[in-house]
Amino acid sequence: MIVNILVGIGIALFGFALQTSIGGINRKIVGRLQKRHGPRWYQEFIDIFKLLSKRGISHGWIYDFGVIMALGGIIATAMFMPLTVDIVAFKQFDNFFIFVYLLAVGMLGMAMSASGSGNPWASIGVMRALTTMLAYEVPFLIVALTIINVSDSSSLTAIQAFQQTAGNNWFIIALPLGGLVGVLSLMGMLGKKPFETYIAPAEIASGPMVEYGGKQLGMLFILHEISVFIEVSLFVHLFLGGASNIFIFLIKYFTVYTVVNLISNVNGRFKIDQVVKFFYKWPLLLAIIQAFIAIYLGWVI
Amino acid sequence: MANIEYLLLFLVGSAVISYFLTRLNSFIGSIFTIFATMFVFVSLAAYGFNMNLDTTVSLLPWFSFSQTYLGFFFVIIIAFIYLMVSFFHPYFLDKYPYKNSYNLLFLLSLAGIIGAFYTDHFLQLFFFFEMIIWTTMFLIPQGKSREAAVSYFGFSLTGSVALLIGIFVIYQNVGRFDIQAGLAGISGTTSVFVFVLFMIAALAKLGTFPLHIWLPLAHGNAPHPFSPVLSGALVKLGAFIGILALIKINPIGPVIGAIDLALGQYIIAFIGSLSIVFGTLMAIKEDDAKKLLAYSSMSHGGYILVAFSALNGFAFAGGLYHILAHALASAGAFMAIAAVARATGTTKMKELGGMIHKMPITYLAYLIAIISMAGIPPMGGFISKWLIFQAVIDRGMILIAVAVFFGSVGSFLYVFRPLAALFLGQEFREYKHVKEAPLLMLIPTFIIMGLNIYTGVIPKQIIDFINNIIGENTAFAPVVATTFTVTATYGTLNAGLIALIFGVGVAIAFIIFILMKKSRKVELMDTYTAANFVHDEHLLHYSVDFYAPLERMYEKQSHWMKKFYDALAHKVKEVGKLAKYLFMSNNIGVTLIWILVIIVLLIGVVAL
Amino acid sequence: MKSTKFTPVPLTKAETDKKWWEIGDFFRRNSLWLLMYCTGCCAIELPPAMTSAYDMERLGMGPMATPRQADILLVSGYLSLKTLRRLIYTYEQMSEPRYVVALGSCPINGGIYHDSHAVINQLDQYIPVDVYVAGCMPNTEAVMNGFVDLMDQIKHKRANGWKKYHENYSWYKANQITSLGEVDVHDEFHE
Amino acid sequence: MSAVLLIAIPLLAAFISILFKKYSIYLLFAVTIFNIANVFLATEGIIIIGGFSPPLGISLLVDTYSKIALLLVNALVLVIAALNVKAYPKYGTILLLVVAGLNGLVLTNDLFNFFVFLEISGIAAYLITASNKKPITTFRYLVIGAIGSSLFLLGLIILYSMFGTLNMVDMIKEIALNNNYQELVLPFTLMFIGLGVEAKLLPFNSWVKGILGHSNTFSGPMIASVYASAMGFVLGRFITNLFNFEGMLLTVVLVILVAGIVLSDIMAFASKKSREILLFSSVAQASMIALLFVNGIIIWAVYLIIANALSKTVMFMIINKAQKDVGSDEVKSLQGLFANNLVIGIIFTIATLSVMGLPLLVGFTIKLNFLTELADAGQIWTIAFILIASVVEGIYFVKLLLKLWYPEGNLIKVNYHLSFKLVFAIIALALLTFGVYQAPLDKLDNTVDTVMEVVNNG
Amino acid sequence: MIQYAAILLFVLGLYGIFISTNTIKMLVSLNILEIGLNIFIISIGFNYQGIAPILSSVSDTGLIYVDPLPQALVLTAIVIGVGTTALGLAFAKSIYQKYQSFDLNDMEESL
Repeated sequence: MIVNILVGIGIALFGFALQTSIGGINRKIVGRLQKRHGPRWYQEFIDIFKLLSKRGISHGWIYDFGVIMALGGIIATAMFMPLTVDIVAFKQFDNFFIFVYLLAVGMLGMAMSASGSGNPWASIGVMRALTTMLAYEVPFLIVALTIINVSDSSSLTAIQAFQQTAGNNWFIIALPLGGLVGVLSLMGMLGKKPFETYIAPAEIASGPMVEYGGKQLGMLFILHEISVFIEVSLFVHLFLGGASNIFIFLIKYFTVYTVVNLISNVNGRFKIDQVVKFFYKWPLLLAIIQAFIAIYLGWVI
Repeated sequence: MANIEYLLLFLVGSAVISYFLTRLNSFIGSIFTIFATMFVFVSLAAYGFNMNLDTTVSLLPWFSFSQTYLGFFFVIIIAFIYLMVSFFHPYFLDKYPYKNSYNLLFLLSLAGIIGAFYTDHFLQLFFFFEMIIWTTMFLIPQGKSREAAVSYFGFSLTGSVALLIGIFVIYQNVGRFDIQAGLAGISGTTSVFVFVLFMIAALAKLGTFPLHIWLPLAHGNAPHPFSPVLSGALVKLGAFIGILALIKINPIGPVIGAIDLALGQYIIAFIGSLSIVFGTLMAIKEDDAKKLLAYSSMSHGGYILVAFSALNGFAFAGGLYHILAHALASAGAFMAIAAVARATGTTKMKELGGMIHKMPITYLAYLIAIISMAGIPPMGGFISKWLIFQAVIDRGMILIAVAVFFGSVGSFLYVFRPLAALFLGQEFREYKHVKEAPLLMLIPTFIIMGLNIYTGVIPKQIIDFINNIIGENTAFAPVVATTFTVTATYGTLNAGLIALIFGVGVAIAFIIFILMKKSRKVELMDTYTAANFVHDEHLLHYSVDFYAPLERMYEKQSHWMKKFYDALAHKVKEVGKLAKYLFMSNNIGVTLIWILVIIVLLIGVVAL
Repeated sequence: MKSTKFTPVPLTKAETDKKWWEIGDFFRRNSLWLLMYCTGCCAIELPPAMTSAYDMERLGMGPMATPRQADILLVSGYLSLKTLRRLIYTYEQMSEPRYVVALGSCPINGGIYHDSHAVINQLDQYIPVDVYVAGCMPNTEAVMNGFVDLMDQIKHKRANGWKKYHENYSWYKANQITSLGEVDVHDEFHE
Repeated sequence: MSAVLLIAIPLLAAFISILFKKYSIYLLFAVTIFNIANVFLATEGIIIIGGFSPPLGISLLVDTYSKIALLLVNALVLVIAALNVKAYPKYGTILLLVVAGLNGLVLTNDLFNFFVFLEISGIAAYLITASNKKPITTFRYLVIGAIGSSLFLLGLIILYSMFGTLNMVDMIKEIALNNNYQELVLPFTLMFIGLGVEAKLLPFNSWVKGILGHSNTFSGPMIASVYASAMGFVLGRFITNLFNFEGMLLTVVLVILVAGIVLSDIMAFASKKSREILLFSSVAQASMIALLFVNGIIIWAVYLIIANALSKTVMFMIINKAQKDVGSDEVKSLQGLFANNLVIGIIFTIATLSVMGLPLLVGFTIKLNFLTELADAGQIWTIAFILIASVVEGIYFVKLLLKLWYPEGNLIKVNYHLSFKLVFAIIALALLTFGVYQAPLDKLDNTVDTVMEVVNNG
Repeated sequence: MIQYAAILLFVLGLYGIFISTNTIKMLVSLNILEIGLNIFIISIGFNYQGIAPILSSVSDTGLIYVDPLPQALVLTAIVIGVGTTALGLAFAKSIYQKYQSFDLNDMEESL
């Protein structure tokens, strides 16, 4: 058990390191895209450690407690995440729903802490984040339903194994419409443009994070990196056949994150109700059609 | 005293005693009520779990009782909620106009509930149902609104009338009022008919779409300590009827091939999912914290319906688990709101803020309750939702799944709103004097907190008991569970592990937090305002129209159902006026015409 | 015979703190986030500094939305009495360590507005300024140079404005009150 | 003692009381008490008057059914008169007439004699309603009542011309022999309508609104409970023994009655005046009683009559007293009536809940039992309609109750005399007791028979 | 034949009540109705060529009597009718005293 937990912590740490590096690399890529030099690839590490080293403020116990709960929830979620078919802390307990709902604990903690800061922009940001979540989560869950139904398991390792079995395609190919929905939902999850309404620095002063500085903000950055890791690896495992070894995982992970980031960088930002309308119009429709096709008609490529 | 009859008589007797004690002194009367409720709960818990209650009848010869696991499951939950709520009475009763009768009616309604779940006779079931309705109906108007009681009574009565008609249809076909025999004895079109009638009753009691109007009204306006009972306990009566209809009657009808489910069940699941969506959207929009929770009850009622109509062992277990989890969660949430309302005198979110600084324990109780309500681990709501999801996915009910997932995500939105607007945010100056709830009120708060976590971490005992119910009432396979895990179609959920890992994560986060430099403590008002000086904390509190961008999208549609029922009442009134005009005319001639019409009609009909 | 074994010299707490502080300084100077308090014309120099021409991000710098998150308070241009009050408020909200960079000649001596009754002539009378970038207006290279200077100062532990503010708080406060006057009624119309 | 005295004594006393106007009310008390005692002592069976053997002459029929009716009527008259002894002292003579008329109605075995008593009690009723001080409504009642009894007389004469007898027992036998129901439709219809006018059945009862809508503590309970219950009993006797509706006639009558229940409840739902709500509820109850008789559920109909009479006495008296003191019977202006009158409030609530048929009260037992019997008879649609109407009924009564319990603004002041409270409390207690302890009700079940059974069994 | 006349009177009475709004006229119509009814009752007992049903020493075999019972009934009915009419007139008078009118339409508002 202890070993498993240590493996889990290792995965969480790995996820943090991985996403922070890839995040930095992506900043560089975006810089190059904009004909800039761009920051160093380890810039994100510097940012986080700088924030942790500063002396921030506290708005009372819930402000601190929320951050701890948020980071704790996210770390816990990451500990369940399989990296490959074999590298997983808790075999057969890596249930898909854990990732969706344990992630929510983290989100709830963060939202609580943000609202606890007493800043209206924080609450507005939380409101937008939750609204966006309402938008992207449902189509994504419908696609996940299709995947679970088709692969007959909700364990992520089992879903990976299913895709890696000879004769089965990756789900992004097997369920093309679902794959499309998955990409869109992933962008929503990651808060990438055009769905980044809840950060909106110029509009609501970075939303939930408006009051954070110092170590609390540093912890939120860690939280953000790990949650991106969780979301992207979830996509990798669900749609891209997972990974049989760690290099494949790295390649897939890097590709997914970079592609999403590139797409996001050529987009503007939706209004909040546009986000909701968008997700409930096309992705949901596609997801339902995909589910019908896959479950009732059995047409899985 | 483990005889149901004695328990009932004891409750009725203590109801009368409590009336006089409360008349003497409301505190003493309420303490007496606590002990009476506790006695009943303890007796039930001590003997009921193993079906050791004595069901013989000696003093009430026209009643007959039998015990079932299903009935006990409901009874113990409801009695527990009653017990928890009774701790609130000493602090609330003095505010109510007819406080003397409060404890009386409270205990009487508990007697009704115990009777309802232990009887094996349909007419007695109806007897106890009606008793519950009218006793509780007189409790509700002691709160804020009389209309609420009327609408509660109207819808409940509609439900019980449907139930009664169903009972008589059964009686006509079977010739007996015995519940088990009656449910088993019907078939064919009759069973469809009874199914529909029972489902109307279930929908009305459960407060699900389209019979949900009473729910926010009653929950929102009931006396504060009674709202937890309504939401945690009384709506579950509908679930009980739902089980009778969906599982026991289970009429044979056309089957939808793709999902291998009878059409009737699918329709109910669809109604349940409508209820989920409707409840979620309305809860998101609601400003009154209690009404918001009421709409959440509506959406959870939808979950329960979906679970029971999926006709699957996991779903059934999930539904029952959800009943327990939601009872605990909503009781916890309503009790927290009640504690706040006691301190501040309002439940409107736009009038409240920053209560956490004054009432941290109440806040924690609310937090834990909503975590369970939103189905987030490590609370009970997660396990039940997880089981329901398994069943929905297993059946491939896509459209239902859309609603189920929507409600699940939407519940984050609405449960968060009271958290942010009522407990968090700026601390209002008008509530500077407010204190944490008194110790007696914190006792149930702590117990419910503990149970919310218990149900979410150690599912074994509960699942075992549910397996008994499954074995007793259905042919489904029992759910496999070890101390910490539950296994369903698509994998195993280790609730204990999740809680443990969550603890580890929090520990890590806490270590990071504690290692770093200590923060500078600042006032709540010292917050980023783009360098503006704001001195009124109300201006810095974002709570009105919290989800405005989302609400705008369905603002126009949100009143449709209410308008429909208003129009219905209006139409009935108009029919009444027309009838008055036709029959109750001041002109004798009109009566003469009627007499002639009747004569001609009778003779004409007979002559033909 | 000298032992080859490495024996760690036990450090005192002050020394440990110093070491940590130096490590912290490395991170801080490589990740300077700006809060731009742009009331004057010098602000026009910032877009080229941020975008591809000079690319501030390569130094790890970037704009931030709120004072809580920022390290540098970038004052560009003149300050009137009304804006000064808000500047001080903002400065006090920032997390420590915090640095102030003043652009242009206005914060130094009032610039072309030096004789206005409503304009503050010397910013460092009210809050400590770590780096001045002189010029009316300074060109972008100068601005970037100012930031590099600040990094240098941090490296050599000379960017101690925020400590000075704590140490001489009463002096700063007195200056603030003399110029701005006491506020009797605390609401948003009087301050 | 002979049952004849039940009619003769009050009639005689009525004449005597004209001489002693002041003491007429006390005479009434004496007579009713005597009557009540007499009911217990009276021998059952057919009582011949004037020595003519049954088909000829007038005879009375005393059985359990009529005894219950007599007991109820006399007791209620006594109670109502006693409670109104201060407010309406001059009605002794009329009340004696009422007692004579209603006792006669219940007892008589002769159809024409029945008509006479109908008219006597009718005239007494018109006089009672004169105390409303609304002569127009009374006049209207009179005209409609007269038309009704004329129709009844017409029907009865047709029957006479067909069978040549006026004796009810004889007539029943003849009808059973004749066995041609088609021919009997017209007289039965006419008689049903004639009785329906008096018994407040729906399309024939436009007088009710005027009379009960302006009633007082005296006329309200008199018309709504005493007359209603007596007419209920009489209607029951006719429906179960003489009419024996069958075929299409049965269907049409059922439809009329069910429509009466539903429509009256809906009318009550649409009303804003407390007295109107009560009166429409009485109308619904009257239709319900008739419906039960039509379906042959005699015993529960009898209980329903009794329960309804008791509850309605209480309700009408409480509301009418409040109306008198407040000056309006709008529910709005009576809001918070019970805030100061706790006991009265509880009693009114119990009575209302009993009428609504909620458990722990006798109304529930009755409702459940007759519904069961209806189910036995296969009348599932009737059950459905009754229950749907009961939803509407429940809603308007609850609305009324809550309005009366919870004050809004100024508290209104209404004082109830202790005697009111006492009597009402006894009635409420009775409703409660029989609701909880229903064994005695079941016991009586077998003793109420139809006339023919009485005759055959001697 | 007489029965048709009686029914006609009866219906006429109903019609009178139906159309009139005047209390006195209504009472008159009521009386017409009752007279129609009474005639009808009498006609029931009528036998063609029947003699008065009086017991006498003459042997009564083969004789047809009119039915005496309806006549007795009619007497009672008439009395009752008179009583009702008197009461109705009394009410009409009190209506008049209260509203100065016999016409019910005039006091429609007062209800």
